[in-house]
Amino acid sequence: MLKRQFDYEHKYQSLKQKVTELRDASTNLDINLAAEIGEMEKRMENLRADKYRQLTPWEKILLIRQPERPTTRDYIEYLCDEWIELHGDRLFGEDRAILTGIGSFQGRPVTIIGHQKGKDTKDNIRNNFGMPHPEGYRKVERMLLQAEKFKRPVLTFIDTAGAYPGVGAEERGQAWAISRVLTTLSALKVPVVAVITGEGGSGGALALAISDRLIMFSHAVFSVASCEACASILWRSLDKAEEMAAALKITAADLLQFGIVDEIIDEPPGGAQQDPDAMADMMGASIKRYLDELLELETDQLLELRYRKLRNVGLDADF
Amino acid sequence: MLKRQFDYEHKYQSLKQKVTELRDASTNLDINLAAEIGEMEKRMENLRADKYRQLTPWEKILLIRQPERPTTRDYIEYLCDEWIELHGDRLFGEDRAILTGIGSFQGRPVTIIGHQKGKDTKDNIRNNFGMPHPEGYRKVERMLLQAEKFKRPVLTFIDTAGAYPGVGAEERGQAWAISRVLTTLSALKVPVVAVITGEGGSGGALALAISDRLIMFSHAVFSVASCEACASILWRSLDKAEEMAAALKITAADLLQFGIVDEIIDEPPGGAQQDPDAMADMMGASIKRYLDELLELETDQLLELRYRKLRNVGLDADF
Amino acid sequence: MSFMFGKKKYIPVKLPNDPRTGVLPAQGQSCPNCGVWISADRLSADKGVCPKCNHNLTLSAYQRIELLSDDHSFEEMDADLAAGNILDFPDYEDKLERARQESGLAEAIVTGTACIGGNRTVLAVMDSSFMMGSMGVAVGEKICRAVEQALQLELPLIICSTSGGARMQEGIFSLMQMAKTVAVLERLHKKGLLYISVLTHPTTGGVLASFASMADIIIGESGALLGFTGPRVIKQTIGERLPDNFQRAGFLLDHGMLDLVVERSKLRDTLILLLKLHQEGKGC
Amino acid sequence: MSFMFGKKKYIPVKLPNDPRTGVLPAQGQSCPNCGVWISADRLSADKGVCPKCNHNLTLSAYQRIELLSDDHSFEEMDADLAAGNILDFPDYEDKLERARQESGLAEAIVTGTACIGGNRTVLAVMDSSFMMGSMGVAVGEKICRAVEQALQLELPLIICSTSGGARMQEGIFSLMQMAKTVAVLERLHKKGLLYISVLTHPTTGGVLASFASMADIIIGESGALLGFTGPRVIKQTIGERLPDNFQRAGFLLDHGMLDLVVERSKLRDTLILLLKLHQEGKGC
Ligand SMILES: [Zn+2]
Ligand SMILES: [Zn+2]
Repeated sequence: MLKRQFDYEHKYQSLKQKVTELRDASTNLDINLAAEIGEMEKRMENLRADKYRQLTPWEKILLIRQPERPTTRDYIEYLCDEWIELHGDRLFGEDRAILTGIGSFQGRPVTIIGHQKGKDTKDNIRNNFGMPHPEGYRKVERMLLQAEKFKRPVLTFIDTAGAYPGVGAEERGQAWAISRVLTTLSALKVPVVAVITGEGGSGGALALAISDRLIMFSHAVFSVASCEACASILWRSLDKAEEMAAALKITAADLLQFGIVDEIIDEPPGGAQQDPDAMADMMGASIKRYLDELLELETDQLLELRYRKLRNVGLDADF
Repeated sequence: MLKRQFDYEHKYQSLKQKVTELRDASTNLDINLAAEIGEMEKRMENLRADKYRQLTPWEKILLIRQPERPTTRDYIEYLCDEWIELHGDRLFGEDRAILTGIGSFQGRPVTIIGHQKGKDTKDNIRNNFGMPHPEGYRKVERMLLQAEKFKRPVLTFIDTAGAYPGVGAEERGQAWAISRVLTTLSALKVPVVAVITGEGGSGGALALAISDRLIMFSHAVFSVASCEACASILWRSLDKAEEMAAALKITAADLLQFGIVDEIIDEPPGGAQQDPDAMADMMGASIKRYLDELLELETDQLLELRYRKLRNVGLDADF
Repeated sequence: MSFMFGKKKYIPVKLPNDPRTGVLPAQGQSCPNCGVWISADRLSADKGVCPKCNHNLTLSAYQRIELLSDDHSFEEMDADLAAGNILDFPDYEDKLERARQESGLAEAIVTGTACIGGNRTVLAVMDSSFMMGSMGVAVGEKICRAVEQALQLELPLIICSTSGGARMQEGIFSLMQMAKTVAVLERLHKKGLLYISVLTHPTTGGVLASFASMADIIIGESGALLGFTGPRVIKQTIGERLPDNFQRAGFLLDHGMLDLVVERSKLRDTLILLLKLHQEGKGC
Repeated sequence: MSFMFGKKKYIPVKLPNDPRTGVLPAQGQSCPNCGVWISADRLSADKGVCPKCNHNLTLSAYQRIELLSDDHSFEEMDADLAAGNILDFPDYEDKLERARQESGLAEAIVTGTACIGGNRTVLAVMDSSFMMGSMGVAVGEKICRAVEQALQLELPLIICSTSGGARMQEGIFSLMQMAKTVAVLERLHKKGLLYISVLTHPTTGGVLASFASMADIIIGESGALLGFTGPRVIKQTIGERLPDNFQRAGFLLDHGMLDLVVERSKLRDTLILLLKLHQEGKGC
């Protein structure tokens, strides 16, 4: 049976609570177990850290889908001194599954684009669970061209199960909208730094991931399609999603090895949700470093490097 | 009471029929009235020609709204050796109120864009009576950019009561769609020749009329808004539409005098509907002459001239 | 050509005692939305926003300039550039004269340079008390000159629109302003300069279908009616039932046409933030 | 890198006796739409269109090349460029081997130069008999080389797609082909060269969301199913009732996504006309 929830952290916290209770009880009874309990706690913490170091790809997927996971908006608000959200594709609608705006990042104006999941059910319905429609991608397109006009670097945050698979999305040309964003990003005349903070699901994620530098959180994944879909299509069994998650090589470590990702930002035990501010700080430092590098380049050089990166992806792999 | 139909031609043809009957009857009776009847016919024809030379603006409006009036498709098929219609805005829909495609005009590939009214009720419903939605203007935008890419001159044919005033049109940004076409045409790097063949109604017509050369059929009109609307808004009386048609100065002669139109193509008595081929021939000759001139220009020069034309419109008028 | 360049003169903007500010009467007025009586002082303090229902009362151009710009920073351009009766349209001169008397303006738009939170800008503001803010040759020309000023000084441009559409009395010349204004704006765009369009109640017709919708950032003032065709005409011609909130700023935001809907009280701060995020230090 | 450049060799295209043409069996077959039996001769003569119901039967890449191009004009490129098991994905080698045996192709696409009505073009045709026409590294690479060939020779490019989407067995590398193909196509576009995309049944997923929809002119073969997400998945995940004709070529035309829907019998002539209208005399 396929595991559907990653409840390790919850169980760990209960256990920890029990240890605390034990400490309190022993103190009340005037029985000094401080040394033993201290040892126990140290050991627990080490085991927890080990657990998170050894998460399976499927456990990572379950972890990053948890609603406590920080969203794009959380990171933007932490990273930017000031920022303003801008809306709309000027064509059909406003898609709240993608957040766009302009922020001041380390004193430098940047265009910011990211998938936006909800924090609760109501929020998630409003944001369509972070699964964009074509109008979301067309808003992105508009914001990218504006970033180019004003010579603003672009930051993107990727966290989506994928583009929305619905009737309206097909009617309004989901495929057309995505291919345009891919095209525009491939030749955009300003630096683009992308961060996969959670789920990187298929073309809907890729559309925001074309960049000069790609950063990935250590528990984030980036996959050609959902492991569930791949398992049911290739292996005719949804229950094999866990096995598929391993076969597809979707983790940050895999992608770093493949040369697709440039840097991994380590998440604390329990994941980014345990310390969003620390994650944002580390991410901010990386982004700053990359922007400083990229802004040194001439536009032609920047474009040629990005083009080479895209053109040669996978070509030096051994096959 | 406002005249709603221009039935002169119909009545004239009845009268002519009666003269023919008279001739037949007299011949059968062996009474030779040939000379008298010939005189009568000549006089009738002169009076008809006078009538059409002196049409009031309102009569022109009624004349050009007649369903027998040739449409953009008729002219394209006559003017082009070969042509292919292309569809769609790649965003939302296909709007058959605007026809677009590529044709071979005098051996030269051209992009062709025009309002398309229907020939009958069914056709008119399909074409929404030639009143475009935003997707029509966005299709135009797409075709214009493609013309620029392939360095193809653009021909436009204007014949619309206006952009469609409906809920969906507003929801999808009619104003936004029109302003983009105006902008794109104002700076398009290929020659644009426009022909007002019938109704030039407000912004929905203007969107196809921004050009290097503007040709106008002699009974066509080009108006800031429908005379009916202007009369009811300014004079609170729909019945004053006829008077309004005169006050607004909407005829080809007015616009030539204002310097907005470059050339008038004379329609035969009865209007373009009496001899579409002749109209197409004359129009084709003018278009060719203008394209030959415009293709001589450097792109910068072309754009500067078009810009000056737009920038200075009305400024040397005496007021 | 017979346009007169207005001498660039400093126009001290006062609110609302200056007779030129027009719309907010010195005696106060009832809110057209909820009916509550608002005193003149209150109106002035709240920038014409009803303290009870938050409805935005109409502002004159100068009132809005005062609302948005730093004190005494506005320098008007082309103040006396005005329309003539280009078509000899019946009664147009009388109408113009009446509009001038009532509004204290030469035309339906006021243009100039202004500082907004210390950012120098070119600022153009339409005034609906002048023939419903309709766009004729003079309005189009003033827009174009404002854009050209922004181009020349390399300043951001802000246009606050309110308009019933084309000035029908100027016929085809009025229509052509749509093309003329976007053509000059395209030059601004190609030069990489910022243009923010602020759409206020109501903005319709040829103004919305030209310069007002061709901006980098489009802000709708909350509650404003914005559309190509007015709702009455749509209802009449089509007989369709109109959706709730149809053509209101929030509706347009949901339909992807606006970047932001902003309450009047936050408009200045929003502009300041946007200018700051776009500017590389063109202070005043 | 370990790709092998295929020697540019002339491949004589035969229809349908060549074993490499695969799909139309020598014995004839029943129409999958109306069930009528169609003889092999008839199938060949009608280019795989059912004489009774006009249904388009699946064509192999070589069959479509023969359908579209002038006799013996096709010169294949990169014929033996093939995928490897880049992720060590379970059973992928076996699957590839089986696909090669069954289709007679090294990969799911055939690329080369061809004359079409006397117009020289670069022509790429996908083949759904090879792992559903899925796009992995080799398909992406062959597309890119075809585009680069068009760039170098300044020729128009025609790509006929049929694809179930990404080659899942190549994981993230498969996904990246979307970006890679559009990046190189953008160079074609900037150089002002023509690219016509012909979408045939079925074209979905990553192929449609990348190179297949980034063309100057997009033609749908009549009746083809075209979409980002397949209809089965949409129905399952969403539980929405699907509109009639959903995702069929005609549906997409009505929704503005296609320039043209063309019947197979008219496809060649349509391409010839389009090439003629775009070309300045690059004959064969
Ligand atoms: Zn109130
Ligand atoms: Zn059949």
